[in-house]
Amino acid sequence: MNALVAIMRFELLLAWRRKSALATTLGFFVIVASLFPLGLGADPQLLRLIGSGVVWVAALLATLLGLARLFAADHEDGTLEQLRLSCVPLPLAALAKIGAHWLVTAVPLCLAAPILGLQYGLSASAIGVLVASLVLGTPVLCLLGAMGAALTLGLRAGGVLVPVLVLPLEVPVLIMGAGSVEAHMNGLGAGPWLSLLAALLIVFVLATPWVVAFALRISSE
Amino acid sequence: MLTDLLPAPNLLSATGLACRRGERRLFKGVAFSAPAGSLVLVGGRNGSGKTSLLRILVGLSSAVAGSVAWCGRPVATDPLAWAAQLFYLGHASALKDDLDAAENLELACSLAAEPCSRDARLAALARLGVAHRAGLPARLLSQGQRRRVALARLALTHRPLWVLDEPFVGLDAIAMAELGQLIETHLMRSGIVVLTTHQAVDLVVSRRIVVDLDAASLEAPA
Amino acid sequence: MATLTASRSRFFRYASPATFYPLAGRLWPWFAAVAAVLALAGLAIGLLIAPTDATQGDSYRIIFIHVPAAWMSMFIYLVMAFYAVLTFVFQTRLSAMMMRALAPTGAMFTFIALWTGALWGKPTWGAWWVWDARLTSELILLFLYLGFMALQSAIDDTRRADRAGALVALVGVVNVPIIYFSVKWWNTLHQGASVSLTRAPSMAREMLIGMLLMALACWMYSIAVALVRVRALIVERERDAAWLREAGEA
Amino acid sequence: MPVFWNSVSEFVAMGGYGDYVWGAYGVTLMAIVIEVLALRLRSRRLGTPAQRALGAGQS
Repeated sequence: MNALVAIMRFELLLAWRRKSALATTLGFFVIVASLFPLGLGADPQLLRLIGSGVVWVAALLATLLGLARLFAADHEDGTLEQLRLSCVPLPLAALAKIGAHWLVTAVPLCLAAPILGLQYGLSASAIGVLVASLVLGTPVLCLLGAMGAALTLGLRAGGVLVPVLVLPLEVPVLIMGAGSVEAHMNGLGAGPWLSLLAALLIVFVLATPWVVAFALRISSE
Repeated sequence: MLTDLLPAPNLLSATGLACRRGERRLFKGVAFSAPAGSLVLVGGRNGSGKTSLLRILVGLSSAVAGSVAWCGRPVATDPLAWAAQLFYLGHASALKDDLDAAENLELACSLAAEPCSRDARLAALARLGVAHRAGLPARLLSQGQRRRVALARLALTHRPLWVLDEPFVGLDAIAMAELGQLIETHLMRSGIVVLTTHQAVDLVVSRRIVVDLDAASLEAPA
Repeated sequence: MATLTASRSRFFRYASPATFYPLAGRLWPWFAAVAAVLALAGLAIGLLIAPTDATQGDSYRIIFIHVPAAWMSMFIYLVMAFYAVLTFVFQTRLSAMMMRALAPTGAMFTFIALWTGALWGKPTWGAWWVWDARLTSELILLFLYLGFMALQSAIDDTRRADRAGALVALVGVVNVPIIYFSVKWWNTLHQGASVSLTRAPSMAREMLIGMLLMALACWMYSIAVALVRVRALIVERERDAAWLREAGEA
Repeated sequence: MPVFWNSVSEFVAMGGYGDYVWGAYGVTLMAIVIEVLALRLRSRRLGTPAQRALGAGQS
C-alpha cells in the first residue's frame, strides 16, 4: 500500500517538475476548441449547437497527446523493470500511474471547459452538465489511452499508432459525453447519459488496469 | 527427517533453460545450481543472451523451455513472492532524470517495500562516494555517478538474491572496489549474487559458478 | 481419459505449422473452387433470375453482395477473437498466424460493405452516407481492423506481435457491442434515418436463396484466402526450420 | 427458372440503377482481384519450397 502511495506521490512530483508539459496539453485543448468558430463562422446559434461536441473532441485529442508517452520514459530508463519486480501488483501500479496522469492532465481540462463553454454560448446549467460529463468521461479516455501506450511501448511508429488503436474505442465516450449536454439542451434531461457514462467508468476502472498490465508485460518481455 | 526441521537454505537452481529472441534462438540447456554464498558469473560473447538469461531468472521474460527454482520450489508459481526475494539491476539504472539522487533512492526503496530513513539513504550514497551529489537532479550526473546511485540500493536491500547486469561498467577503481566489497559481504552472509561482466573481476569468493552461454549457444561462433 | 488425451494431441498436431502447412496447401484450391461455383450460382440467381423489388427497384440487387460482406466483416472479427483466445490459452503459434491471416480479408469485406452500402443508399435515401447506427458501427469496425493491422506491421518481434494482436482483437470484440449501442442511442437523440438493408419488404424466395449462396461463397473465399496467407506467414516465420527444408526436398 | 430480363441492354441498365449496381459489384470484384494478386505476389516472392531448399543449401 505504501508503495502504491509512493508511485502516485512521485508521479505527481515528477509532473510538477515538468510543469511546462502540462501547460502544453491545456494549451492544445484551448487552441483546438477555439479554432472551430474560426473555421465555421461565429453564428451564435450554430456555436451553441456544436459547443459540447467541439469541447469533447478537443478533450479527446488533448488527453491522447500526453498519454502516448505514459510508459515510454519508464521503459527507457529501466523504471518499468523495477515496477514489474516491485511488491505492487502491476495492474494496481498501472492504475496509480493512470490516476496521477488523470489528476495532472485531465482535471485542468475539466476546469478550463466552463470558459470554453461560455465562448460557445452554453447556458450555465449546460456548462454544469458538460463539466460533469468530462469528469466522468476523461478517466475512461485516460485508461484507454494507457492501453494504447502500453501496447505500442518502444515501437518506432508508436506515436502515430496510439490514436489509430485508441480513437475508435473512445467513440462511445464521445457520444455519451457530448450526448449528455445535447440531451440537456433539448430538454430531455442529461441523467440517463451521465448514468451510462458513470457505468462505463466503473467497468473500465475495474477491467482496464489488468489489460494495461498484460499489455505492458507483452511489450516489455 | 532432520533436514525438514531446518530452515531451507537459499538455493537458486535453473534447469534446461532455453531462450529465443524473435526468430533467433539464443541458447538452450542452461542449467546450474547455486547454493547460499555462491557467485554465479554469466559469460559469453556479445549477443549470446546474457541479459536475456538474467531477465528469465528474475521473471521479466519467460523461457521457451526449462524452469527456475528457489529453495527447490519453481518460482513461476508466484511471481510476486519471487520478486520479493531478489534485487535486480538491469542495463538501465532506473533513475528518473527529474528526481535527485536521494529521491531516486527513496522511490526505488518504496517500490521494493524496503522503507529506509533519509540518513540510511545518505549513508548508502556516501558508501558509493556520491553523497555530495545527493541533492542534484539525476540528469546532471555523469554516467558513472548515475550507476553509483543505482548501486547504492545494494547497501540498503535485505534481499537474499542479487541479479546484476554489468554492474562494473562505467565505474572507476574506487567504486569497483566498493562494489566488490558489497558483493563479498553479501556472499559471506549466505546471499547469492548472479552477475554478467566483461571485465576480469577480482573477488574473494568461496564458491564461484561460471555459466558459459557460448557453450549453450545454438549458433556457430562468428 | 485416454481418448481425451488422444484427441487433444491430435488437435495440437494439426496446430503445429509443420503439419498444417501441407494440409492448407492441399485444402485451399478446393475452397477456392467451391467459392467460385457458389458465387456464380448466387450471382446468376441474384442478378439474372430474381424479380425486381416492388419498392426499391433494381437497386436492391446490391444486397446480394452487401449483406454477405457485412456479415463476413463482423464474423471474421469474431473468428479473430476466437483465435486470440486460443493464442493465450494454448500458446499455439498457428492460431496467432490464422488471426493475422484473416485480418486483411476482414478489412476488405468491411470496405466492400461500406462501399456497397453507400451505392445502395444514394438511390434509396438520396445520400451517399447516412450516420445510421449500422453504417457508423461498420465504419468503426473498419478502423478496428486497420488498427489491428497497423499494430501487427509495426512490431518486428513475432511473439510480441502475436500476443499484442490477440489482446487488441479481444479488446475490440468486447467494445464492438458498446460501440454499436452507443451509436444507436446517439442516433435516437438525433432522430436520424433508421433504415435497414436486410429488412427488404417482401423477400422473395429467389432473393433469399441468392443471398445465402453469396454468403456461403464469401465464407469459402475467406477460408481459401486465409489458408494461402497463413502458408505465406508460416514460410516467412520459419524459413530456417528444418521441416520446411525437408518439405522442399521431398 | 426463367431469366428475369428480356434483353442484355435491359440487364445492363438494371432498371435505371445500372451505375449503382455495377459500381457495387465492380468495386467488389476489384477488391477481390487486388487481394488475390497481392497474395500471389507475396507467395511468389517467398518462392516454392524446392527453391528455398536450394537457397538454404547454397548458403
